[in-house]
Amino acid sequence: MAELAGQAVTAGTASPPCPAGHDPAGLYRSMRLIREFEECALGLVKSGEIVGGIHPYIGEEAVAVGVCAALLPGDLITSTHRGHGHVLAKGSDPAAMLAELCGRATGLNQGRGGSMHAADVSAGILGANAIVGGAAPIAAGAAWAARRAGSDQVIATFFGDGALNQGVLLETMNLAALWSLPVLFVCENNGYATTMATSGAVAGSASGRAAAFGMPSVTVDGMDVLAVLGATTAAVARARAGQGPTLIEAMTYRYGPHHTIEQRIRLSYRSEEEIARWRERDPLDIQGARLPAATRTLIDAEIAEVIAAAREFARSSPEPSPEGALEFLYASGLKGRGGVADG
Amino acid sequence: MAELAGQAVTAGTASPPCPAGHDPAGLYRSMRLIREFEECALGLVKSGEIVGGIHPYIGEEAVAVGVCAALLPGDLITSTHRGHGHVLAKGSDPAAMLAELCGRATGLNQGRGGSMHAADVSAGILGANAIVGGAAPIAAGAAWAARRAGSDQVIATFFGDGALNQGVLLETMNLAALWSLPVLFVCENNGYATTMATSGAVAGSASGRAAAFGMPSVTVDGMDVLAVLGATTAAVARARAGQGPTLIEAMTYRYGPHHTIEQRIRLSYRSEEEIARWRERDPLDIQGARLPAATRTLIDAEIAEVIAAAREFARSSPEPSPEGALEFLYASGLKGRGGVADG
Amino acid sequence: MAKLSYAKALNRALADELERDQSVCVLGEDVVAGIAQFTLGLAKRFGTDRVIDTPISEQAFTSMATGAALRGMRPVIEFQIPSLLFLVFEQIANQAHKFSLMTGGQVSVPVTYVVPSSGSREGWAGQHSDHPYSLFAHVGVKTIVPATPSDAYGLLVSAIRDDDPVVLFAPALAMGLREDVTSELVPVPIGSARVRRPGSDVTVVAVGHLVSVALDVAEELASEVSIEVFDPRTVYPFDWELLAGSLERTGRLVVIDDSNRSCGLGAEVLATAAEEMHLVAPPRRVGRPDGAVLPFALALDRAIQPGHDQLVAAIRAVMK
Amino acid sequence: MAKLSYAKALNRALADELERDQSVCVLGEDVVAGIAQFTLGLAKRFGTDRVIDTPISEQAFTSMATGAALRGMRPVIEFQIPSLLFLVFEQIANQAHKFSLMTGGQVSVPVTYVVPSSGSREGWAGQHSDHPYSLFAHVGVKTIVPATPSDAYGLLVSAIRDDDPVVLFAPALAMGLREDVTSELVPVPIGSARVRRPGSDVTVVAVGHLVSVALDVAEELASEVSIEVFDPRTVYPFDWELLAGSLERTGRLVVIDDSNRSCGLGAEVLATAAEEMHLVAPPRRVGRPDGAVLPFALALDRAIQPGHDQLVAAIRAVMK
Ligand SMILES: Cc1ncc(C[n+]2csc(CCOP(=O)(O)OP(=O)(O)O)c2C)c(N)n1
Ligand SMILES: Cc1ncc(C[n+]2csc(CCOP(=O)(O)OP(=O)(O)O)c2C)c(N)n1
Ligand SMILES: [Mg+2]
Ligand SMILES: [Mg+2]
Repeated sequence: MAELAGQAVTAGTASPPCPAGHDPAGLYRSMRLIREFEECALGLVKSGEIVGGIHPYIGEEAVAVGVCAALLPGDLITSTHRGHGHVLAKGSDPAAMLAELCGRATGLNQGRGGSMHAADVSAGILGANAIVGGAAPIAAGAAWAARRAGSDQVIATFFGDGALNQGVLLETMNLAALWSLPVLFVCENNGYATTMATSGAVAGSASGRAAAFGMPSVTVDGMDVLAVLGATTAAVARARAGQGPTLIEAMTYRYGPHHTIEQRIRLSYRSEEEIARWRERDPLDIQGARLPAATRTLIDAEIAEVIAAAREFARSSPEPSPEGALEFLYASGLKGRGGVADG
Repeated sequence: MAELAGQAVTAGTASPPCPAGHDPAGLYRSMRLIREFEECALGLVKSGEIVGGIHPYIGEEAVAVGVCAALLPGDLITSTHRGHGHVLAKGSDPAAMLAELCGRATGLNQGRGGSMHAADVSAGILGANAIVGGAAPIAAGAAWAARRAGSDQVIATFFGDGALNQGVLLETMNLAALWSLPVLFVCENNGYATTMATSGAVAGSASGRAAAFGMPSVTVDGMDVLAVLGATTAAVARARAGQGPTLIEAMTYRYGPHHTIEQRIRLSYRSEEEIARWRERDPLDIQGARLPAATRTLIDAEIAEVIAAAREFARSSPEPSPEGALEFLYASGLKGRGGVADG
Repeated sequence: MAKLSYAKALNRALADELERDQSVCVLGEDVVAGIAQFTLGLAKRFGTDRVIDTPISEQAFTSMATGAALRGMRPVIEFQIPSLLFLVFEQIANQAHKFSLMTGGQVSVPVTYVVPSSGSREGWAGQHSDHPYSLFAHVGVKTIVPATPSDAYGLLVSAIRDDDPVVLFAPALAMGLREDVTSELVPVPIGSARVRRPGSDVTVVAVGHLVSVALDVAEELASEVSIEVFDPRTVYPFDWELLAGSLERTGRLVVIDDSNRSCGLGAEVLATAAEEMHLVAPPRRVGRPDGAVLPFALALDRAIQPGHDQLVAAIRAVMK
Repeated sequence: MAKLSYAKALNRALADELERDQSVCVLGEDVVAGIAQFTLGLAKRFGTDRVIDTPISEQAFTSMATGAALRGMRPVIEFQIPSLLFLVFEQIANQAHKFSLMTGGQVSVPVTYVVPSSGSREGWAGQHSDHPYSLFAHVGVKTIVPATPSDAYGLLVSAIRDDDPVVLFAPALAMGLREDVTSELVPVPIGSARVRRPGSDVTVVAVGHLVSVALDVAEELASEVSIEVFDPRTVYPFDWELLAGSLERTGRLVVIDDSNRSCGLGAEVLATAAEEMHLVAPPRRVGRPDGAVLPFALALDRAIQPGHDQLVAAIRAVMK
């Protein structure tokens, strides 16, 4: 793994990768951005400025950053309910993302999507998806369209360990393998689907599922961004060369609750010791240790400013007007009838 | 395989298996019954006495018979759109089955189900299912209920190669493996899903799918009833002992059209030579050759009579009365409103 | 007697039925932890072989419940979000619902599907905020939307004991309701509606959490118009007889319900009333717009949901 | 000009759009062989990279079409049986339909779903005989049920060019229809209905294959009552304006359609008419019973389907 990862870091910098870059500081910076963004968002949930809560990504930053750093700016991703990290790693503006979470007109989706539906097509983000497993076939379809258009675009579709038991994901793996589609199936195995431990839900394994469809797979340390970057770089090369999909299983952990609602309920599906054990291998520390201390301090300070500015932007942005509640419902412009009969 | 099969034929006759028996003549008899039943049904489709057509099972008889012969009378099965063979092999009355196909009140389902929904709960048949992959989770649920009730019942769920790409089947395999359910997943791989060759639809393989969930699998010659019986007997023993599910892939072939409608369309998805090649290994001939010629003749004659009587029974049976069209719609007896407002 | 919350009523119904009948079990995601409230404490009391956590395989476990029901069990399935009913529509509408007729009455499928917190929960946006009970009313699966804690209890008990599949929607906006329970909790028959407040000028059919809204409006407009608040409780089968009686008196009809307008429950009630019942003025319905997708931002989400002001306007319109 | 069959009209629409626009493609099971008629000959003409056989993975390929549409393609998906729409309800109602709003208009999802031979085909029984267009009208996905070959052509062309998801149902009982095509085949706008026969006493809204039935009845009862036959063509969005005009003249309404009664299209038409339009007598609808599951035996299957006799009775009832 280390071998692979080592290769990757030095390879392929001819065209600039997005947006973390392959350089150690860039990777760290991107992870720090996600961490601080999430901390900020948690505060805004607490203050009621983000309505409905979020699924925090804290602890899993190396996965999003490692995967997205292996992609080119023109490549694509789809994301999940726990999607802030993916969106930021792929290069969306954190201010517009935060504005989206706050339901502002300046948000990525003009306040229509929120945490679970953030999309930024201009940055190659075809949308978070609130349905477990729901994005994978959409990603495969986009990959299929890209191939038909003669493009060498690659698409990474993120999903959790819980999605490994969702039929549509398995159907999609079959189709992607069958048609050699340039899809990276990125399984963020954080050990749990809400309160359900992976071992209680998954017979066999993630890699076994890939093998079922003749698809290569690799399991990596999801706390080490270089490991993720290395594995992904290899998979991207295969996909771009027309050799089809790869499953990347990143072993990772979420430090926080499944969803901020969980903070209101006492749950005991995992131990404090387990959380502490994973925190010892914090992805930011692992990558941070590879940098001069001064660089790290500089980046941290820079990110603090970026996030403060983002918060300021979100807070000061206007809310969308209720008259426009049904805007965008039909791309064709059709206006359906309202909920009450006229006259 | 022959080894396994050989074992099976001599083993386990302590409690009488149903209904073919493990004896060579019984197995042949059961296959002959299915073959003649299907020929008869094809005639009734032609004459219009069976409305809508059927999916003929001719060529695949060894699978249904081999599997069902390994089960006890109290065991269960679920079936498919191509289900006549399963229903007969499990022991339903051919006359009541034929009456069902003809839409008669004396049919297994009182004429409510027809070819694709034949059910006979008293014989352990929880129903054919018209939705590809649709029966597998129902079978798993029945197996789960049996286990909870302390029974050692086993359930075999039949499906085609086409179902290997249906999400719900894969979800079910995971659950059955996870919960060690006494389910036999019987894949009748006849090389095609309608006009789609297996190789054009299935990345990987059937056994690879089982392996994905840590489930053992076996691929057998589906034209040799002893091979099927042997493999199934081993799987049944495992299931009854609480060791969980097995996938049995039986390599087989349908001689006829996917559905009788196909006879009206010119299709060219497979060659005459291919059909001829498979016909050379006819399951009835393979098993018939293991019997004294006289025995075979006797059985053939007996079956001819059984089928003639079944046809007579079906033809002379009354049709259900249209007033009862919505009978059984709600088990609770609820009567919904008709399609037209009263008064 | 104590205040009973809606969530607790569902929980108690389940506990009572698990206690009473060994064939009852509960399946779903995170039901052991009870994160949707509904199953809190049940795994501890009844064991994890009767309250069972499933993988995220809704299609498989929904049809597994069908299979288990065919063998004598009475499974209750919890879905975490209303739109999961889209995902298992095949398994409910085309499998569970059809087994009895297709087999000529050989079997029944007594499965109960429960969606705690259905409809919009603030901030859950497009894919988690539907309230699709009309879909089940259309295919003919028994469908319940209780408005009060005691009805939630009584209807869930009846659903579990019913020999057919039944879907129960617990509206997010009702989950927090509390009720003074003065008498014993009892089963409530499926298919029986209830007049929550008698009135003589207009019948307001209100569904689920909107019953409270209708009662408030009735009170508020009391000096202006006498409003009868009609709670169907079961949206399929609907209690047409009771409605006909109400309209016989009032002759005016407004329906307020939280489903999309086109082909929703409101349409059914208006259509049946127009066909068969006494109406002296054009009826009105209040619901979500055609094809509604709830936007995330709170003000937009609220703009799309039926509520107080629209109801007042609709009542005034039918009184004109 | 030649007689054009309904099936051939669909086939020609597809061929013309495949020809005209490289972003159009067709996906489905056995579409290369064309066993459902609809795609006959297309693979040969356009190649198997534009007319593509899929594995039996409806959920995956339905959402793949969404993904491809997000990247500029205009896929057409064929489903072999109407109930497969249950299986992909999540993918259409909760994904494809919602992308435009949820993304704040960043994308559109121009996918067309076609079900050739929907509704009962004799002998296909419970799980293959539904006609679930009302479900899509409820969630707000554009939904078309053409009654004639030229409309089948024109509406399919419009559906493919439309920027939103569109479901087209080709009723089994219409697939054999033939029409003298005297002028060029042209696109028919989605959402525009058509009066098939003018009349002054009663408006009969008939959907799909039931338009022919309504025309026959109109002819048959011509001496008794003047019947206007109204073909909505698009069931969502419905052409309310044209209907209001028709009822302005007739004041009487009967709807005949092949979906279940409760919360079906008939309910929507009656409800909207009762709310907003001119009615001088209680309207009536003719459809399938509540919760209908079609039994296999032919006489039973037919007993449940709406048809001639019920329509005559309903017309006489509204004329009383
Ligand atoms: C199909 C579906 N089922 C259930 C849910 C409710 N739900 C949301 S997130 C989640 C757990 C997902 O676990 P996993 O895939 O491991 O991702 P993680 O939350 O661990 O990142 C569940 C059950 C859903 N959104 N979609
Ligand atoms: C989910 C689903 N998709 C499509 C169909 C239409 N259909 C009926 S049988 C069939 C082919 C099934 O092939 P296979 O599973 O290999 O069984 P076989 O017919 O070869 O026995 C198809 C596509 C269906 N009934 N259900
Ligand atoms: Mg997880
Ligand atoms: Mg096959």
